[in-house]
Amino acid sequence: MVLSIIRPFYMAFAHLFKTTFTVKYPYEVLRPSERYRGRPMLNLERCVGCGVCVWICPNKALNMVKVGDLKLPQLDAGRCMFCGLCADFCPRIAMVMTQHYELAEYNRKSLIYSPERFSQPPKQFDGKLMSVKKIRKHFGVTHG
Amino acid sequence: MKVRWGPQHPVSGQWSFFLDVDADVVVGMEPDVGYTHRGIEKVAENRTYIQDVPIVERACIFDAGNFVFGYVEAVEELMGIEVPERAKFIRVIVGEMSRIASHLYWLCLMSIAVGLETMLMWPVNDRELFLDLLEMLTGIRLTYSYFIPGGVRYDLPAGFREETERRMDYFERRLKDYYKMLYLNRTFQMRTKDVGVLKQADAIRMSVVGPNLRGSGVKIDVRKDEPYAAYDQIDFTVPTESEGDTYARSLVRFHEMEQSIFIIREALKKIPSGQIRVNVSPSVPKGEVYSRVESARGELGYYIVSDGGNKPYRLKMSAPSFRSLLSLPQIMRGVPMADVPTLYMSLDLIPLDVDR
Amino acid sequence: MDSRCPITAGKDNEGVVEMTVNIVEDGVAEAVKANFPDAVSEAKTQRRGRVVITVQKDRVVDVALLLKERLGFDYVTSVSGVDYPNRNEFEVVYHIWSISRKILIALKTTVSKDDPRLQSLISVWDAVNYHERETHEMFGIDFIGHPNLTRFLLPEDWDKSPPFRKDFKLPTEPR
Amino acid sequence: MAAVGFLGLFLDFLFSMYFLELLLKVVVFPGLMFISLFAMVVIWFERKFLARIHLRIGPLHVGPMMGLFQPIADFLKVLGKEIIVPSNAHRTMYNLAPILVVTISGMGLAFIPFGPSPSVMSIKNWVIYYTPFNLLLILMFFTIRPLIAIGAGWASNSKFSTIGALRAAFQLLAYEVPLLISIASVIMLAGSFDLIQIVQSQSKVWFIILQPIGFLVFFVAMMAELGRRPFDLPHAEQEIVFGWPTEYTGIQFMCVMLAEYIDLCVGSLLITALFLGGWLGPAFIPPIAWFLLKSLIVTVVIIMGRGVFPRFRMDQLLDLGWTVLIPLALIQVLVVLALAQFAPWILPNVTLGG
Repeated sequence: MVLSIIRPFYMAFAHLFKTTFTVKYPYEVLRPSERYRGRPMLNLERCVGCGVCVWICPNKALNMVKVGDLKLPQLDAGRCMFCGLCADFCPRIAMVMTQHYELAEYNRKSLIYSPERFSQPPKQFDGKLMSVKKIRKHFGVTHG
Repeated sequence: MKVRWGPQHPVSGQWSFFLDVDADVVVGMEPDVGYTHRGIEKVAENRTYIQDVPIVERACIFDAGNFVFGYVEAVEELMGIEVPERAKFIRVIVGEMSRIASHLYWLCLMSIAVGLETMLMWPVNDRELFLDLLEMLTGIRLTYSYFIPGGVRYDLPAGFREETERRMDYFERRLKDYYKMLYLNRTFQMRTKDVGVLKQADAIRMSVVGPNLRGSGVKIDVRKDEPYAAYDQIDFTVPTESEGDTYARSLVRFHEMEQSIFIIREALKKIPSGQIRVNVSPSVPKGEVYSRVESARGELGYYIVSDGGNKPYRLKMSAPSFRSLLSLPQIMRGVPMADVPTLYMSLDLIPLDVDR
Repeated sequence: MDSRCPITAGKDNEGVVEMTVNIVEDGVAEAVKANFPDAVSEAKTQRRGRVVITVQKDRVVDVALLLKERLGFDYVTSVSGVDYPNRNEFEVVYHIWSISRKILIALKTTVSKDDPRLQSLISVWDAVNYHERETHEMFGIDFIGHPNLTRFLLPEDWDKSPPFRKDFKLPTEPR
Repeated sequence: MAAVGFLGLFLDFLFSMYFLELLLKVVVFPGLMFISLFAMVVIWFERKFLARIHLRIGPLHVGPMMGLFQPIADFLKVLGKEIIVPSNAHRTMYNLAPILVVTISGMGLAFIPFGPSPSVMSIKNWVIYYTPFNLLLILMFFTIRPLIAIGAGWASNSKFSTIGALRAAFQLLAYEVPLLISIASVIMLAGSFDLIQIVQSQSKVWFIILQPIGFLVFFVAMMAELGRRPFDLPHAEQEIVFGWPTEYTGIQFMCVMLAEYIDLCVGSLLITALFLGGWLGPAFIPPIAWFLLKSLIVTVVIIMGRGVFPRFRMDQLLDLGWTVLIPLALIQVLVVLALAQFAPWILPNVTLGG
């Protein structure tokens, strides 16, 4: 009985000096895995506007809009659930899933990716680790 | 005194209880569910079979692997196709990882219900091990959309086996820590032993599922009763406890995590090479099927009626938390109010899963 | 207690095994049919471990009692309703598992859409309680004898038709 | 003329060393500034320490030393919150309770001597107000707190507050008894209610060595009095949201939290003074520093309970109090009596039976 009272104290002490799990997120970036399905991206040169992606999308996140003389898919990122079916079903491999996951916007309209914006590749992660001092310098904030 | 427990309460989740409290003793309890009712069964009727894959797993994202598992098993039985052996083993691996992740999440909730924050943080951290592995394999951390009728979407990535072995070894050591910190903790035993006893006869009468049932001494596990995928080729044991109290249910889940590690190791050892997917036609023959899998919370049933089209005519999801919910008012009668969160968490009820 | 035939399934002689292994399932179907020859319109073995029985709606409780008391079906797994607008009727399916025999039985019955009332099985199996409440809510089927057939999953102010009926259309663009 | 005389007296008093010293004491050292600093450091330390046990980092950005000023930032944030009085609440009682609870908790601090110091007064001790019965007064302020809790819980007109208030009353009253009995053996050894006397009588050997059982009982009972995990039933977040202060917001909530940390300070100082030799120690650091150092270590152990134990249930808590702690405390009293009878040379100053 005494052991069952003292053992947790010992366990807690033993964990005091272990490495922490915390990732200081906006400053430290974890690279997603290679297969990570982030925001889909359209390859404008390959897309023929067949509409299979629109047909397969379970959430109706994609719809066709007219661009010039071609109909191209447009993404509503607010409805996308990153299942990747559009990329799987695309017959010309024009739709690919990128590793981009920082998709927050200030309003709903900015969530809509028109074909031009849809086809822009996301910025690359550098995944560098910054110290807190450097962060302050970089971001000019004291409170993260 | 009537106390409304939730939906704005530290441990209530997305539902509420109407508690009838006499001094400090709960004399009656009525769950008020439906805050997250999304009508997934109805939505699924309006989507094709392949589109339903991401839909059904959102019924319970903590255990998405097993929720899709049941669905694809049902659809494949309707289609009458046999999945390649390699896909079966990969499915078992994903299902067991999902089970471990779900049980770890439960462990957090259970420890926060008894008031031990340390054991809230450790399992959350170690859950990342498996979420990362699943991300490496499936591309997404929680809702994988990885199983499709006919097989799985991707093959095992390079280095997956070694990474899994490494993390399993670490996780086994962590499980020992958990056992020492929580299960052997005197105060935890005081809080959970002989609390919320669900007798064997009652458990069957109420038809509770999964670890709750096995904690009452009933040895029902779909993986053994009706082996699906590759579970018939792996010789694991089904942990049971006879007491039926909160501690027994907790212990069953702990031993299930150990068994899951064993199953993943065996599956990685026995996995054959070959195809991972067979091509299937989008439309499904007329008929009906009831498919069962053992999810982390217990038996999950899919009843699918097909009229021969490419959409299910009716999809009924018999969710595990919904079935265990019936026993909650029973075991909450006559306990002090301090045990309400403990009992609620001991059954591992997830409101998302109850409502669907 | 385990009355299952001890033959295990093999890969090369699946057809033969299929015939011998379903003895228990066939026996259950035969037993139900023999006891209620007029009420049971169909009793067949679907596959290994699955039996489907279709019963007239006024005899459901009797058949359920037989299943529970004599044949050992004690573990409720699911209660589902299915809407057939063409036939103007609902089908209510009780899936009951037998722990000792390891068989899942589907007890089916149909009710007319004009008079969707059915005897509740809560007197036989306690566990159908919430399942029947859900089916009542989603399909509008009244279970006679159910003690607490009140609002469960749907919001309190729901005034549209029961949502899982086929005539309830989902809005195409939910926001 | 009387007014002038009075004014003269008052001005004399105002510029006397006595008043300046009192002002210094109330505002700076054992008073406001010290207690605020103590609360800040302890809150920061608690968060960092628990975070390390949890394998987290804890507060990170505000101030030096990885977020030392985080409590200040939290305080400023809470300061900006609206004060909400629930409908049908008893407004007077509701608004009075946070002020009362922080005042009464702070009062206890006025009677704790902080060690010998060069002083203009006759008392060679750093204390705001000296009285030979200071231990009794401190305990009195401890005992008043459940009344405020009941008042605030009742006035809030909230179910969770009421349950929390009743729990607080149960717990605090039940644990007064072992607390007092275990103090009784200390008083018997020291022969005085005066904390200065008690500390002085430990100059040869600390009381924790003479009466380890009494120390254990006092420590556990004090943890329960302070409402620290595993005895934080009055606040049990998972069960009754936040106990009796559930409905408080903004600065009122801050008062309640501050009172809690003042209590923690007073409690650990008491444990140090009664059992750990107070300000006694080798002379390479000043006595006051010894006192604070020891009580900080006690605080750490008290805080650690939060990372180690789940919460008790009410019946188990009362069980522990009545069937384990009180008999143990009584045994300790008997042991002290027996020692005085048969081996008086162990005891520091034998006042029992001559």
